[in-house]
Amino acid sequence: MNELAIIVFAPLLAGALAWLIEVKGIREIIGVIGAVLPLGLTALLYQKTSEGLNFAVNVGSFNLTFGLNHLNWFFVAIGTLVGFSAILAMVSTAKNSYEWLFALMSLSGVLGVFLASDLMTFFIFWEIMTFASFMMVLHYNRAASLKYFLLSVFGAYAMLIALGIIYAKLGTFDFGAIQQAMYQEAYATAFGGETIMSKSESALIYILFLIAFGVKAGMFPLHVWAPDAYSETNQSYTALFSGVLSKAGVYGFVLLYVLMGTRLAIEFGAFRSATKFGYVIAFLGGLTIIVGGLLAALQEDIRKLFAYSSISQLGYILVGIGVGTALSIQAALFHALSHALFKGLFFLIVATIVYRTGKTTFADMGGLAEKMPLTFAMAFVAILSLAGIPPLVGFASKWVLFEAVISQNLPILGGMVFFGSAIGFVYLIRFVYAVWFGQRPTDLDETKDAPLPMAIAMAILALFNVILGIAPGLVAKELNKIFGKEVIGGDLFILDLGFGKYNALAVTIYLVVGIIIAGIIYFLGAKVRKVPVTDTYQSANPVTMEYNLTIRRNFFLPLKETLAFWLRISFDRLYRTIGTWVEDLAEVMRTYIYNGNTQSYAWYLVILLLILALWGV
Amino acid sequence: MIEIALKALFILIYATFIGFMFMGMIRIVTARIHRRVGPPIYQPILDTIKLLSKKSNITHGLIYDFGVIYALGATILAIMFIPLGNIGVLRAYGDLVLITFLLEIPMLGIMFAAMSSGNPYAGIGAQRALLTMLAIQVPLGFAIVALAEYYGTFSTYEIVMAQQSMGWSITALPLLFAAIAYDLVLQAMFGKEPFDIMIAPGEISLGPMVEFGGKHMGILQIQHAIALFGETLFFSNIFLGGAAITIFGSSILNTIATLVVLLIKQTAVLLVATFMGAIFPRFTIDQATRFYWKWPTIIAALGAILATL
Amino acid sequence: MTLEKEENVVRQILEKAPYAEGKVRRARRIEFHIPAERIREFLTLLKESNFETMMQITAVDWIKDGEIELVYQMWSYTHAVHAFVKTRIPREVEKAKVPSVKDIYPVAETYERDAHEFYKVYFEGNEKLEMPWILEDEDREAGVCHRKDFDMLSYVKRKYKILDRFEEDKEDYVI
Amino acid sequence: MVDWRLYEPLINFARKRSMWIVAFCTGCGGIEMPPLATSRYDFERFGIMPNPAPRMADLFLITGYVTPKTLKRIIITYEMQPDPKYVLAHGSCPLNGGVYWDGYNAIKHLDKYLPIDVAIAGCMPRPEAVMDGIQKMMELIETGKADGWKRYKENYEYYKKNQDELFGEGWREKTARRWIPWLMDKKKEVREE
Repeated sequence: MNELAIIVFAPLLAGALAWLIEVKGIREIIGVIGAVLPLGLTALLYQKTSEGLNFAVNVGSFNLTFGLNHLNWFFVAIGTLVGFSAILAMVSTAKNSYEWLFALMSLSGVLGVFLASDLMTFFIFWEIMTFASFMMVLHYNRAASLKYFLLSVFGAYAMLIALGIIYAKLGTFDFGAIQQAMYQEAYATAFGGETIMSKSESALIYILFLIAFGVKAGMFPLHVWAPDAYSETNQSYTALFSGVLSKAGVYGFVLLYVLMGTRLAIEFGAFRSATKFGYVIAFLGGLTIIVGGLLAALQEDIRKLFAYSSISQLGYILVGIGVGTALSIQAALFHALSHALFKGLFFLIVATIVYRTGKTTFADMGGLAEKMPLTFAMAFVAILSLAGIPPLVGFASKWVLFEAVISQNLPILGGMVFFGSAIGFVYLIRFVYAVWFGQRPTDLDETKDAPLPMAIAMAILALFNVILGIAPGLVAKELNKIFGKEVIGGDLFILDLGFGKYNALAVTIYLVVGIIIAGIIYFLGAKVRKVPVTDTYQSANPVTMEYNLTIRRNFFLPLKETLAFWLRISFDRLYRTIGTWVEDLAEVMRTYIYNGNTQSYAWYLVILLLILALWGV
Repeated sequence: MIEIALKALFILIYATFIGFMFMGMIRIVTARIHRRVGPPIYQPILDTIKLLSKKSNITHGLIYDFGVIYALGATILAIMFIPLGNIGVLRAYGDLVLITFLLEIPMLGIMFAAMSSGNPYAGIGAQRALLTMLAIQVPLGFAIVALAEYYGTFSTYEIVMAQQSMGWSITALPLLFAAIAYDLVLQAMFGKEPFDIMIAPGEISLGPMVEFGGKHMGILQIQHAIALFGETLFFSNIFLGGAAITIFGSSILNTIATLVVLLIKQTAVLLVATFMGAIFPRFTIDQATRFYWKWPTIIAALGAILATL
Repeated sequence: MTLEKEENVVRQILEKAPYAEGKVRRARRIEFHIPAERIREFLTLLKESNFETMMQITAVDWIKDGEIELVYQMWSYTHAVHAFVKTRIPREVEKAKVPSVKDIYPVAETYERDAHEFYKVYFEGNEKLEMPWILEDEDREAGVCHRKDFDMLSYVKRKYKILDRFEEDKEDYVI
Repeated sequence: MVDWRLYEPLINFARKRSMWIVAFCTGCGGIEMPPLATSRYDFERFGIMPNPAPRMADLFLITGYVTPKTLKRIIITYEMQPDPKYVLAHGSCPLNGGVYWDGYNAIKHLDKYLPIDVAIAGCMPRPEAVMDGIQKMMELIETGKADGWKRYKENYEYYKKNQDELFGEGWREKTARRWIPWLMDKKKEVREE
């Protein structure tokens, strides 16, 4: 028995056991064990990554083969870490063993996707992951799950067709073989030799993979499933869903580069310093940043806000991947890590709020910072990290990404990522203001702080946010290993890109010093007196708690007015219209062609025969 | 170690002092434009002493205090990264993107503090301030992109050094566009008309600042002074050629001369902003957003695209 | 100068409303006297004959006649004529009732609140009469109003504890 | 924290030279402020600055007559100002009611409800008179005689008693709740629409 097998199948087994043993208490223990095992083994396998590790199961006609290398160790590490925290938090929030089964199943599915070393395995585990997450959403909301299911199936078929073409042309599913073949193809194209795959076919494969991975990564304009699916499920599971499962799409894009990057690059040439096919991804990513961010700022529901913000953050990763230099792909992977960390943390915080208050809209929240200090501290870390405030991991990754994009002379993308960072501030402040500060509704006065499992889970993620932020060199080292060369220089605390340096330690030290100086000035002054929220200056009118003093609904109304024209465009509506058209078309076919009348079928047969005859068969 | 600490201390004290002088200068110039005498130039220092020596202060909770302290701390952090002639503590790490972020962080602290007070005016003010920041971010981003792509480096210090040899940035056409856009952005960074809707004094009684009094306001005055210094210094470094004078024999003279040159450039930047502020009425927030997303964005994007060619 | 425009307006309105009596006071000023119970239909008539705006509802306290006179001041942009519609109601608080006209002229709601607060006139059909207006609650409870029989001076002395150094009867000094 | 008595002269100088006004024009005298603020008598020479928020303001100008409605707001604003804070009563109405001596809605003696440091007589006092009063206030601050905020703390019972006699007990809550029933109705209508 092999570690990889344990990593992949332990969660699945644990889930099945937890589902069978319908006992509260035991099933939690089993589930957590099922999440701990992969985490521990991944940590143990760290040394073995360099020489690599393989494992194969024979399932009937073909093998499920798994392999370990630096790239997918990185992704597996993200998956197991965030997955473990999410599963730990589910101890508090999971309602029944159904959720345990499918949450763990999707975890093992995503781990299988990361570890797969041939396309068939990749596809199978992809489907397991999609199915499990679909069941999780179905448990909560039918419409959202159906939307998610339709788009995923769309993507899955796209991937299946691409697989079929590749197998038909190259006769193998194995990554290594495909890579070899594609290299030969590339050189053949470069030197004008004849190739197995024509330009159009490779373009087709590229587009199919783009759709397949774009759906999972929530790329604009295929993002419409994400807000509903992310918001309409168990929120601690969403930490896994948005933090890890979306990374499967990112991993897919990286895989696209690994498998047929050179081929596509040579086939379609370059736009400025970026490859054309990559620039498409990057530009869609940039649009994803802006659309996701602007929509996030206008949401009235916490879960939806973070769903959109997660879409927007994935846009950064796509931009990084699309630009396609070694540095930018490293930046993308780095941001994938930090996104998993802070967004997982965010969804755990949302889970805590929902679990403790039972409310989800901003209109019912307010003043929770006094009632849930620990959760607020975690939220503080997460907010600083997402908004990209040094010295936290969010800034380090975003900084590398900015420099990677801008140094490639891509001004439009540069402007897009800058805008995205600003809009991050905007929707975060809206969350902070409506949920934590201001006047507290009287029915929230008995709110308690987070339960222990969730507190631990949040603490783990927050700790990583801070550590990797102060010492970004740790991550940079791993990323360099993936590429086998020194792309991001510097040591533990310093990131050195040649044209820019970032010293996290200095930032930390001087920030602490500055805060100390400010604190000295503060404590030299006269001491302070606490006043209630009703003792604020409101044009000197006396107020009581009956008034609502906090703007909770429509906080960014001016923004909405400014963007009124653009907000009328909705891809969600577009897809619905297309769906209705398809239904109508099916209706027409059923009434006029497949009308179950034997005579007409006979006529079709005759016409067919005639055509064949004319063809001279 | 000791030397670095001394340098940092010098930068801090110098920045605070000059920042206060700048605040006084703004008030005097505005007064003269109004045909008034105006306060003495050391007026802001008196205000700060008065505010810090208030005998009673109020708080709305831990975040209310910490946000203010954090704002000042982050501002002190920011000026350490901006090269001040040839006395730089962290100028080797003075990265364009980093400094741009660091100059925005203090506002986040102020917003946290203001919002935790639960005052409706503070909420409205914070909303407007954030939307203004969102609006200025687009031209700002394009301007930074233009710089980075024109010089091929992100290090502010290297940009300054490059300008010593090849002339000021604004003599190059793409960077002239970038500079125009960035100067319009500075107007909103200083919170002066026509983009001072976030602290509209008459209507929402200073917006985010409404609840700050006593020492909180004093700390914010110091923060504002340092931020004023930092922003003008950053602008004059990246666009107006900075200063690194090496003509004199002794390093002391060089340093003094550098500081003087920088001071003149900063004052020029400041006066432009003051004149604009003194003669313009106020934009509403959506007007400001539309304005920033139209002309400055076009200009800056033009600059960025020209810079890449 | 001639007053035929005003006379035409008065004639047209009096034709339609025989119960009212009206006359022209001077250029651009006309005036009607109507019984209180017909006020609604008369104002409807005015609205139909292009008196678009209600400018004010004032009340006069004729303490010797024991009546309160309500003056509805209407302005017509088409004729450029200012019309006083005067009606008299009994002065006793329980009898001082008049139908509200706020569905004819919406602005009347505010003016009726004003007249109710200071002259205790009750406008039937205006449910916002009790909404806080100008007087503070303590004054309302003390029954402060501008009716002539309310002894303001002693109320002021009582309220502000002023030393009694003024003449009791108001005739000795001029406001 | 620290013994500030050493720096007392400096601090008093700062207090004297930077008086921030609560921009809360309580009566008819509000119109005397523009000439003071603008280029004729420019009071920013003395560091005086109109300031919309009371939390950071020192000087409270009571300009002209004070109605009970306004007095409630004045008291709330005054209690929001941080110590040390100064009140400058402006015009004869705050002193004795002035021409409204028999009006039911004008306060007769303001100093029964608030401690006043400097009072300027006249109806209305000319801007020169106001400048004179501001100069007087500066002298008082420098010599430490402007101690209205101390008096308000020491004799709080007295002031509270007078305020309650005028407005009735618990007037803050009463005033705050006054509009609520009507506002709630309004809100319902809005929701229905």
